Amino acid sequence: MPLLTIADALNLALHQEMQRDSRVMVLGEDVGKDGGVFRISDGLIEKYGEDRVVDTPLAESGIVGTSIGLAMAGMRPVAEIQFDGFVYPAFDQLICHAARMRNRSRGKFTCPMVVRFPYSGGVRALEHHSESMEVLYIHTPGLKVVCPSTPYDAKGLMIAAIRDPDPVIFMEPKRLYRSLKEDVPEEDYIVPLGQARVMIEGNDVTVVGWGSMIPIILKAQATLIKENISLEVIDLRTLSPLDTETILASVQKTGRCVVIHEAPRTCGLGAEISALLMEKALFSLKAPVERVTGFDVIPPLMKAEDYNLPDEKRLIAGIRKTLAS
Amino acid sequence: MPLLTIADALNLALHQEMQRDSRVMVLGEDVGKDGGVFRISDGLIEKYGEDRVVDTPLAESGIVGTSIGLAMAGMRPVAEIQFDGFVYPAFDQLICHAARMRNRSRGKFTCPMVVRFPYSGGVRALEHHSESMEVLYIHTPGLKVVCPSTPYDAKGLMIAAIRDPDPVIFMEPKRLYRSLKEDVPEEDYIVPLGQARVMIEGNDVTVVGWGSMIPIILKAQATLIKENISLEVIDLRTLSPLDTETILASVQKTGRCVVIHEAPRTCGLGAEISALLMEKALFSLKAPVERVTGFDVIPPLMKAEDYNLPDEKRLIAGIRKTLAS
Amino acid sequence: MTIIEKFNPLADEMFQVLGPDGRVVKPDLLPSWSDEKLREIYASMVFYRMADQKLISLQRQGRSGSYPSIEGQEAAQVGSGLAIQKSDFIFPAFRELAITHMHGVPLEKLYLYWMGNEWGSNFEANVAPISIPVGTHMLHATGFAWGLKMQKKSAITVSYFGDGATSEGDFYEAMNFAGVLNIPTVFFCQNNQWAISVSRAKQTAAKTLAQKAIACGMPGIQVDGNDIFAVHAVMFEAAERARSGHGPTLIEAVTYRYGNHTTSDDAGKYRSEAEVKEWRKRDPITRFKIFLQDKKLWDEDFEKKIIHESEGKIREAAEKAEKTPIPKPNEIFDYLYEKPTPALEEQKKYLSQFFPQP
Amino acid sequence: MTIIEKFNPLADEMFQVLGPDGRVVKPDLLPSWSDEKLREIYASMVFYRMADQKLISLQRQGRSGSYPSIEGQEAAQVGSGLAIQKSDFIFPAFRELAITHMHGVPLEKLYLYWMGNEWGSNFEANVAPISIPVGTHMLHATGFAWGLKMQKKSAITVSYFGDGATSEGDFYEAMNFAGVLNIPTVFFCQNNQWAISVSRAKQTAAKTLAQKAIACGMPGIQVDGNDIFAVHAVMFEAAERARSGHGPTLIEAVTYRYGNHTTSDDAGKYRSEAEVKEWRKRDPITRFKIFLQDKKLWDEDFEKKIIHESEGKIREAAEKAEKTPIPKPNEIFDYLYEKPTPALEEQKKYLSQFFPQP
Ligand SMILES: Cc1ncc(C[n+]2csc(CCOP(=O)(O)OP(=O)(O)O)c2C)c(N)n1
Ligand SMILES: Cc1ncc(C[n+]2csc(CCOP(=O)(O)OP(=O)(O)O)c2C)c(N)n1
Ligand SMILES: [Mg+2]
Ligand SMILES: [Mg+2]
Repeated sequence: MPLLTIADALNLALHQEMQRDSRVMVLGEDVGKDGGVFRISDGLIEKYGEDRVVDTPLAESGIVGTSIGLAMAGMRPVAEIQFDGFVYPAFDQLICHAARMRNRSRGKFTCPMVVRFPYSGGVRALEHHSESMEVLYIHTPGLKVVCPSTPYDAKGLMIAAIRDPDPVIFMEPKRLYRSLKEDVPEEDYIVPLGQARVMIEGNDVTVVGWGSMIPIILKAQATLIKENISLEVIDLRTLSPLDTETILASVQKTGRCVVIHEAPRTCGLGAEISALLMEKALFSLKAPVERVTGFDVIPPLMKAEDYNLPDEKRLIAGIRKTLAS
Repeated sequence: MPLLTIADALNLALHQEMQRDSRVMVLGEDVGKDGGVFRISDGLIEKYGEDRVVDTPLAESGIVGTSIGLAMAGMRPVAEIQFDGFVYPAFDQLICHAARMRNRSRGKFTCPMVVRFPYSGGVRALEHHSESMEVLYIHTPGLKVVCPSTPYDAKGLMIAAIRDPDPVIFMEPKRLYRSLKEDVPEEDYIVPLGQARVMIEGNDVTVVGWGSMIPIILKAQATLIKENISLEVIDLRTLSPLDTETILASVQKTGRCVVIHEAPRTCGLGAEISALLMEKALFSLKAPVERVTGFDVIPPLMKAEDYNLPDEKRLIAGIRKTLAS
Repeated sequence: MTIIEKFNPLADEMFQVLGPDGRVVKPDLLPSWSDEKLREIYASMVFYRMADQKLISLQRQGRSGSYPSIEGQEAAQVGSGLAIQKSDFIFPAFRELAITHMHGVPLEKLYLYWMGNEWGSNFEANVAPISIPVGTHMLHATGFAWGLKMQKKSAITVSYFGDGATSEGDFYEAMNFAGVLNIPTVFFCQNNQWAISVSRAKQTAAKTLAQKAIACGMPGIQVDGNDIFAVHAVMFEAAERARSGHGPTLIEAVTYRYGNHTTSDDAGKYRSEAEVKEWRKRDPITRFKIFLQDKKLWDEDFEKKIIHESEGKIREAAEKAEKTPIPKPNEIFDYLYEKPTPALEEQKKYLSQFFPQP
Repeated sequence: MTIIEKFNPLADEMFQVLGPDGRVVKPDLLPSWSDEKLREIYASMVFYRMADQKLISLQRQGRSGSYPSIEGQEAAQVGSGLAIQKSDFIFPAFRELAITHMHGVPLEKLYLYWMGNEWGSNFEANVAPISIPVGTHMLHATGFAWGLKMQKKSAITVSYFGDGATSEGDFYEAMNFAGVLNIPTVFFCQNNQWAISVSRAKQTAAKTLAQKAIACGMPGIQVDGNDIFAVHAVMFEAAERARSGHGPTLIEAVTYRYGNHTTSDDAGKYRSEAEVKEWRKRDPITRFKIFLQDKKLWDEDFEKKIIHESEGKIREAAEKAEKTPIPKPNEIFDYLYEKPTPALEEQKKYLSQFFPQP
């Protein structure tokens, strides 16, 4: 099994799916010769040609809107939006059409399509290049939202997303693209959508995160285990639909929960998880569910970026807080 | 004091602010001769002329984008988007620019502007005309979000929003536009942004809502008081920034809380309120905070609309549930 | 393939075959339709005007939701519909009763839709669901046609939209994608002079909407939208251009909306009766009737017969639509995804407490 | 007011005064600039090329974030900047180092911005903040100019953007609003042939970008963007048209990006060195230098002097920018609203635990 980065794993998934299914197309800005600004689509145009790997005009609504049409016609478009902060021009097409076509037509038309983009801060990028606005998509009925944190999951989730019969928002933690490697099977496999993964079992506090926050959780876990504080680490992997069952089972065991995310705090996914635990596990809770999050601010430019990003220190403080009550 | 509907009160506020401040402009689709499809801008064009009351081309991003420029130049644009479901084409301008101009330029440029639109279901309208997606705006740092439920507040909040130095999303509960009347002062007054209102004091359960849900809460209150169940009713009025203090004070008293909203359940504002209470009032809670919400579905067309909309029955069931535990 | 290529959208001309008075302006461009076909086409326009009227009265009686009337736009829709093939795909906006029915959607489905039932959008025909957000669906038509091209199918797509829709950025992006990717699609704009209360002149400084095609390097043509022959000829060419790999075309069909924007609107607030009257003189049905009269293909009996037949069909469609049971509570959850999510299953169960299903 | 009105954007011409070889093509259109002014202008172009290079090397040394070079586009920016007034407002995209500085933003501010500090966008000059989302800020320029018009001010606005930006719906909406509302603004497109790896030809089927103006009923003109005289003449006319109430203009300045898209990009992946070489033959600075040489206004000493002076200014600006303290934690909360919300105050307090402020 080759050792791959997340970027490699995504690239491999795209190659394999384009190979397997001639309906799969890749389109977006600079996805062709350039292979995408993060090289996720590297080599595709050379292999599958300009017809199936398309450098579109610079227009995100156009990219998503035509992908909807392609999907309705029976193709399997994988649209790339170049950065998290540039999905918004396409938001109308996502919420009004991609998410609704099946329901609107009572199943006559569907939108099996993937909209993938890099998200997350921590790479010292320009304004609009460091966002984490997953809630916009999670709160939109009719979309699915996926966010891998490991090369293995990246490949398996991408393949699952491409084969999914419904529109999938695929958020790629850009700061992890090349920061870790792991063995990734050559063969074709899927990681089913909607299933969280208990990465590490533990007894004292459940920590829920996804994407770019996972390495931070793992660091905190390694730090705290030395103090005999044992964390149960859950990587959500799919943000919508949410795997409530896995979270619940864990918190029923540990009685404590911290959710960590980069997104703005107010109305973040952390709030939903807290509310769910309130409803379904209040009497198992030994302490309030703690949220360690980005602030309700605009992602600062690089000099001040770190102020906003949740880190190990803040996570550990949050964990200690739940342990103190 | 004249008896006015919410529609009248909003219209009056616009008239008075245009009269008072020549920087105020009203722009949007059909806001001129037609007076807006709900007649909220009725009479403005006759009084203040075509220069200040502008029927724009049919382009929401254009409406909001030029409003940003107008605001930066020192005008006070009040932009109308015709329906809740048509704000999305302008979402990019809202999140990337209106919400960020002050922060981006460290205060050199600001966007004192109002984007107002009717929201809510219950009027048997077409697809995309019955939405309640306030979370999109609440979760966007840099925006304020306002939602009145009474004629008095409608006028006072609108005046406050127009005079606010920052961009305000003003959501008008369309199904209440003409359904209730109340005395509204002729004079100029504001209802400050960021302050919830305890509409009715009570002891047993705090019910938090806003906009279109308020009459339903009031009905439930009247029903339950006959059983000696006393509700404390909070109308949020401003959804961002949230008046956490008022909610907290009430729940510390009652120990029980139900939040009701039309918006999809997952990651709705109800989740945030529940999470806040988890964090700040867990040990005052006698029962889990209950959410009575729209489902995670696409607002159904009119024949099936009522299935989705929270009503008195569902609210009372939610209240009883918190009382049972 | 000559009309479109010869046309200069900047020359302020409008392509016409049958004048407003019913006299033929360009006899060489008349289609070689049989007398029977001509009479059928006339009958269909009358039928659509009546079917439209029916929905307006159903709405007035509280039996339908608000509805956007097509009265005045029959030739634009029927003329263009006659020029395409059943295997082609139509992407309507919302003011498209005639073309959607003509392309295979049963009338009762369309009535059901306006009555507020999603099953009214479950079309068997090659017609996309009605699209309410103005200007957005031309991107779908472009993408769909792109898909057809990828699949080497010979079908094309046609999107229908209004003058107001041409102000949306999505319209421009759709044309631009279609142009640069050489997509087999036709942009069919029904310029009915009004976008609710906003006149064509307030929508854009461009003299014609047809000239907007120039921005995307494709041909644009303005055609008399109340002239069924002209519309047919232009649409036929545009469709053939698309089908034969020559790319997209923008057609601006100049027509008029006689009625209110929808049944919720009062056009009296923003436009004069005189204007409406002026346009009624160029009525597409009257014009075609005069043409038929001149050919001795029309008489009062014929008119009575088609009115009678139409009434029957329309009554039947309305009855069918009204008899359709309202959706069950479960349905609001069941079509979001192929398989409902756990949260949706939970919510469905919760709702069943309040609306027990039989 | 003759160049723009006489220009036909469909005729495939490009307005030019000074040929690529430095010879004057249209002597009657040369501005009446003094020798001193001509030399100053030359010096400024050299200065900008050096200031640009400096940022690239700062980035390479890890002292700045990624940066989009303007090399090759100096005449487009300087030429247009010379044609407007200090009271006019500039709305830049991101590749506008020269024009923003020229219009009054100190170089150290611009450096500070690219080093990732928001204070680098706190401009005193009549320049809007750098706008990263492609194609979006032309709406602001349009709205701002609309506001100026409402206030009966004589200033105008100019938006700068690239060829890629013309594919965004917002670009079209901005032009359409400007056209129909007769807004005093100029759309200045620097067509540098590439949008990252996407060539101009893949962006649109329109032969010129200038012709896109036709969609919105306004004039569009293609100008040699490497010819400072041509750019100046066209911009001057467009600005005067706007100022005198004649409405907006779209200018397509044909130029080239010699460097990578940004310092994070590798242009070698998608375009040939031969292409770059071809464009270097039409270099705006060399061309202007030849013109000066012919007038005996340039010699090696002059060149050395301006390089020396520029180096000093650039070094100083870089030092100032690098010495600027990094923002304090509080700052990320303090500029969202005029007054921070209670939640922001709480979050600020929480953060101070982790980053104690002096
Ligand atoms: C994106 C969007 N904005 C606003 C509306 C509200 N609206 C419905 S129809 C209409 C006018 C449409 O005008 P036009 O495109 O000319 O079509 P017509 O109604 O004349 O057929 C408007 C503004 C909408 N449906 N979608
Ligand atoms: C809305 C949006 N989409 C994508 C990007 C990423 N991006 C940055 S610059 C660029 C290309 C811009 O090309 P052009 O408009 O020609 O300007 P140039 O870079 O050539 O000056 C892209 C795609 C962005 N910044 N904004
Ligand atoms: Mg119209
Ligand atoms: Mg470019």
